[in-house]
Amino acid sequence: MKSYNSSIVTKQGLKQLIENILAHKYRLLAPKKSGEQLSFETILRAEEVVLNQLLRTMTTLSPKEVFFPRTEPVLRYTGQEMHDVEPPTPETVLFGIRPCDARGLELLDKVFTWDYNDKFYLKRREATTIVTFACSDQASVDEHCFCLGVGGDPTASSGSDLLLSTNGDDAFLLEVITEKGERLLNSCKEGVELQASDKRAADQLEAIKDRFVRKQDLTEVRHKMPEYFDSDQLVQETYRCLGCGICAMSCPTCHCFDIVDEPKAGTLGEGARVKNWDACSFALFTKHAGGHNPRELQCQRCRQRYFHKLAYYPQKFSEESLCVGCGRCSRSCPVGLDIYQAVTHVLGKGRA
Amino acid sequence: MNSIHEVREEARKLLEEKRVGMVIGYGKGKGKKNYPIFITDPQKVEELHFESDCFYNLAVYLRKPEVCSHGKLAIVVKGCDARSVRGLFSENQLKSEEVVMLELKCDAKGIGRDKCTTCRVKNPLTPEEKNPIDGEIAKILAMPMEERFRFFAEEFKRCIRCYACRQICPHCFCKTCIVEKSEPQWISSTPSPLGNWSWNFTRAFHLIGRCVECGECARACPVGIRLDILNRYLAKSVEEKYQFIAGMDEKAAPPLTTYKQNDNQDFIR
Amino acid sequence: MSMNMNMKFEPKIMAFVCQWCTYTGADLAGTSRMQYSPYVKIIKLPCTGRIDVQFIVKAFEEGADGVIVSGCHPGDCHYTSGNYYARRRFEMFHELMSFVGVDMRRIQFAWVSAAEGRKWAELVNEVSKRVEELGPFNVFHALREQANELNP
Amino acid sequence: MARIGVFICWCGENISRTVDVVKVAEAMAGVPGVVTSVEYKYMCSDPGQKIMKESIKNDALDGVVVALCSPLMHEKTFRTAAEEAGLNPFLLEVANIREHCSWVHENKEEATKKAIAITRSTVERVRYNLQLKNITVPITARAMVVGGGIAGIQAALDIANGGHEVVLVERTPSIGGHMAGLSETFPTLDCSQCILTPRMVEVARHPKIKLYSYAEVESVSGFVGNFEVKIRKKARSVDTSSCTGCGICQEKCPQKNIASEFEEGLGKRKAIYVPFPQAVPNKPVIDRKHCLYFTKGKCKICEKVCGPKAIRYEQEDEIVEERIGAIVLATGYETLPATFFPEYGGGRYPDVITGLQFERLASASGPTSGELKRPSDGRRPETVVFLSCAGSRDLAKGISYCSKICCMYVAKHAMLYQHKVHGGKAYVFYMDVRASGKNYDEFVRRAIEQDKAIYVRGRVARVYEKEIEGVKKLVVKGADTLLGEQVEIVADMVVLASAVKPSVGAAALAQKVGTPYDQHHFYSEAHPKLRPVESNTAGIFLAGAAQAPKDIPESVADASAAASKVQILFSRKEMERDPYVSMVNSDRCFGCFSCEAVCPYRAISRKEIKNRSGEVLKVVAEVNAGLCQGCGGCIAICRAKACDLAGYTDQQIFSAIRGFNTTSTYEEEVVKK
Repeated sequence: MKSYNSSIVTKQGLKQLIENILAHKYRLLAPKKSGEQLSFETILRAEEVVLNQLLRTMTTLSPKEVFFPRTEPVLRYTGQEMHDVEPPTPETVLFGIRPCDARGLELLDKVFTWDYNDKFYLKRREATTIVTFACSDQASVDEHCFCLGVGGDPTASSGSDLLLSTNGDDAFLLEVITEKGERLLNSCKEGVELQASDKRAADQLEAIKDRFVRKQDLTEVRHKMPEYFDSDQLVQETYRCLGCGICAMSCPTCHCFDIVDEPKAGTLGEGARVKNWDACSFALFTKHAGGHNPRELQCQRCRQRYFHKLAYYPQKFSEESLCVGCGRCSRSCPVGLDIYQAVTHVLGKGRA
Repeated sequence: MNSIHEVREEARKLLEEKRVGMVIGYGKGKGKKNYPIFITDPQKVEELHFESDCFYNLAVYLRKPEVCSHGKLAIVVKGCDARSVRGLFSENQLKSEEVVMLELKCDAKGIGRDKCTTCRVKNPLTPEEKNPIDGEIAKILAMPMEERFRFFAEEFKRCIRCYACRQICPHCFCKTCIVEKSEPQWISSTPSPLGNWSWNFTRAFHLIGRCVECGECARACPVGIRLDILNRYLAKSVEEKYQFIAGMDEKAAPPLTTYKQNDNQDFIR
Repeated sequence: MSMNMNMKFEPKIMAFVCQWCTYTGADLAGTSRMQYSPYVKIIKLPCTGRIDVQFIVKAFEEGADGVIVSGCHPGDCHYTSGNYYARRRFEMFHELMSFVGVDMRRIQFAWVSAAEGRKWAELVNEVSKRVEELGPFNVFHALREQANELNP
Repeated sequence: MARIGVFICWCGENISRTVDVVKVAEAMAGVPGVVTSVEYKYMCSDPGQKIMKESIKNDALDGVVVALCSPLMHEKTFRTAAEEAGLNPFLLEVANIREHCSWVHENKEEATKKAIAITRSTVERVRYNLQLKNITVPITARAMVVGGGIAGIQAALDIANGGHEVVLVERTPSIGGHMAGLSETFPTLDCSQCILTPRMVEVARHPKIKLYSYAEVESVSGFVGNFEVKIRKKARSVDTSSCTGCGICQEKCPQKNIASEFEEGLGKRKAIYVPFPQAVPNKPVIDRKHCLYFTKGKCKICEKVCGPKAIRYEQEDEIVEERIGAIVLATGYETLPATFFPEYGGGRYPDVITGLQFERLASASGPTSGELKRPSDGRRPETVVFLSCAGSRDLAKGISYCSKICCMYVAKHAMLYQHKVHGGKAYVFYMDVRASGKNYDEFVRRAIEQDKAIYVRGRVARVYEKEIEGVKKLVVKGADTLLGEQVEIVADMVVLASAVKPSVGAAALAQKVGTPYDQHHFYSEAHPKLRPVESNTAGIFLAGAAQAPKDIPESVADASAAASKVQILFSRKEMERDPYVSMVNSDRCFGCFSCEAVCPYRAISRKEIKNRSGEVLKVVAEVNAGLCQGCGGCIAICRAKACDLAGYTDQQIFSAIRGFNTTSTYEEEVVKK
């Protein structure tokens, strides 16, 4: 890792940078409004990137989809023959993700490499340069955000190749974090006015911290979690869970998938084995072929998700929890479930 | 019942006299949005709460095994939820003697969306006569066929198959959904444009004559698919064609499980 | 759908028919040597009451450009009431299909009795001609193509 | 991997003329899982079947597709052959490439392509065919005959004499039907009652026959061999077990001016009455509409005079249930009333009567003791005009058919008239004379030649009344089409041979038992030539004029035929049925019971699923395979796809759809070659 290297870039300069990225035939993905949602879409024209919007609103779904799509084939078959599938890996710039999302990718890296190197994920990771936007805007942090409580930081650079943050009204601070980031910047900085700076996004951290409603630290929770495995309180907290998969599907780190064979419509004997997103909150997730379901009740399934995030993953991989505190699950939950609130309630550390 | 106070009083009595094992209602965190609560202790009925943004259709909880294990249940219902409960009675999912409905008038301010502007059961006991004109439906009907197709195909394409629409719907009570059935797999479980079309089409079809237009599916959908328009349109058709409104009369047979010899057949050659 | 540059469009039309009336009616058209369009292919079912709307959706998923559903006239059902239930189901299916923008000229419901070989032949010709004129069901085929592209 | 054999038939030139069967065979040979694909000139011939049978054995096939004519022709043939070769017959499917392909298309390339698609789809389907076994159902060897006319009596006696129990249900207070009211019968002129009443008595005495008179079928459920019938015994207001049939009640009843149904309105009866002296059972019934006690609350004379105290005013309709294995419908006919013919003065002039009324006038037991008298004034009719085809073959009257019996009975009436009124004149207006039975034409000739009946070919335009010398006469105006002139006959009486139609309620009964009927409400036979006394519903048989107009010998022949069909059915303890029945996966079922609502056979019941400690976990649907007829309505309505239909499973249909819509490039290449 290179020591930091920051510059100030104007709004116009940033736009130029985006145009250059497009001109260099990178596939550019950035948050874009589709319907009422903000989601990562392929950008064809620079003006499709609305900076104000992406600074203020978090995408409904996380950017994990860029690396771990909701569906992708892992092999194809024609009659009796099977063929390997190579994931399409165009050189990609993923623009405008949040520091929590970037951190989520680092957590996912461990999952997809610990015993088997998942080429689909890894090749996409390799081909993608990540330009993160720190949560430096007044409206970047909302009442669901709690990255600080799970070891995150709204200005953190880990997982990013380039880090953007606001710098006054019409300018941004651009930090080069990795060589990959530097390569991108070097190849695309033509006509972009960069003014060297000694500032860092992290300088704003203290000010941003004040905007957080949820400041409870959950990092130590993993040691306590096992005591609460059979807790009635936890059952109470999650009683209203209906078992949809919104939390898992919008989560930047949930990574369970189902493998199904999809016959190719309109053909016989052709098809693909595909990997589809799955969720531990689905009733069928653990249902055995014989009909037994070890997680018979919805609160057990909900508990699984919480424990996986806050206890099992830290035990297995690191001291970090698998939750990055982006708040997407509680923002989208149709019955207002909230991992932060549930855990803080149960552990008696106070209310949100 | 006229006020939440009466509901609380009734709930307390029901619990104290052990006539029900659990009361399902709305609660409220400090300064927070409301959310479903489940009360078994008569001392806690004060937690019951009701105001105009209590949009949840609590009837969905009546089919959860952990809720049902409490024996007889009492449930706080608005007009649309009461329709759901009656619908569940009519489809043999609940016995009417096992559920006490605590009905409340709903003024539905602030919930937004067409769900409430077209609602006709704000007062659960005296439904209004006619469905108000539905602008969203009119907008679709004004489109030429191909445009309509594209509109819905684009809506459905976004579907990520989280199945929140299904899970939040009191009437999607199949233990295993058709999409989870293989051999044959009528509907692909992969979130792709084709399977998504069939899935959303089929769900709408399965709700014909059963949907109570509570709009929860559209509210729950994380990618904002306008499922409510489909369901409201079908409910309107069912009413026009078969003079049937789902969940109004628990004794009435759902329209697709019955027939009249002189049913319309203009569309049949 | 099968179409290529030099070939004329040959629509794929699937017919779901009941075995007592329409299937036998189609047999009668055969024994009477009535000539009709070759694009319609029959799947025999016991009764129109057996016909799930899933069959029709699946037919389109697999590339059909049109669908015929046919069975006994009201009152003639071998099972007394299967076609009455089917009639309601298809009426609502019709409602939903047209609301989501499927051109209902591609789907024809008909009553064809065992004695109506002529009507069967006419029905097949009429639907074939209509679907030929409408052309391939491109909006739907596009969904399939997109799905297949997604999983190349 | 499947091992499927495909056998394609040329059907001589019938298929091969427009379908290139060699190409079809070649295309199928390339389909995964198809281990043999051959064509043969006549697959249904013995050598053809042998090819298939040997292949089943030698190639160890586990699925067979025969591509040939309609399955209605040869499915059975090939399934039997497959079974002989050791393959479960239900693993064989027919691809219909003749009726649905070669015979309806001219272009060989198109027809070949379609034949390939049909066969391919069938191959895809057969992969998922299940090994099925016919279902056996027990048979209750007990018949119900509905209708106690001559057809019902004959059927009941034949079945009972064959050793099986019979339940005979008659709507009126007595059996006997129309035949009991006839005077004499053609072509022998023997007395109707003389030949019928011994049969009626035999019914009454027969130990195997249980007679419900004054009763109607309330409902029928179940299926062949296992019907559950509910019979409504209408309240007779008389306890038939204590009543001795002495007749004193009838004698003393003060209500005496009620038109007698048995006398076709020409005679009177009391409010408590036995319809006719030879009635079976010979027990009275109170007509509550006319009884003074029931209408005015006073009288009770019958109760007072009844020695054995058998009067029961408080009696109510009673529903009895019977388990029945087969049903014979012999509900007979009625004729159009005179009032149906205002142009002939029917209903306006009392001397315009129907053929059945004439039977009563001519009957020795009738209201005039067999003397011919005009209903209006009791005078002997010197001139009588008989109109045949009154209503029959008359589209304006809504009746397209010939009532069949009229030509003969009109001749009989003319004869009887001549025998009773010597020197009287009998005119017969006719369209055609249809007398095609044994000794029938001779009988008509006798009426014309010996008894001098005057036959006028033509139709009558109208009949009107005219007073001549103080006597009201009927003027009949018509045309003699043979002479081409108008005729006008001044008559004393006009007899209408009015059209025969099914009894009132025939259609309602057909709906109760679930059997089809035609536009005129005559019951439909399963096949007009080969199965004339069977209905399309298994276990329901037809006899007599309920199926079409019939005379007595035909009705009796029908009845015996139906009885023999019943006895064939009863000759086995159980019968085999094809196995196409619905089945429920109770794991997927969540008990909405939509299936129960749409099942036409009440074949769905509710089953409780319990855990080991006996708690009910859920209630699910269960199919009674005996009741299920395999329509599949339950499956289409089931959202969870918890039920499925053996022989037509979702998986089979799914695969057939996929098979149809897919043409592999290989197959396309074969066609192009």
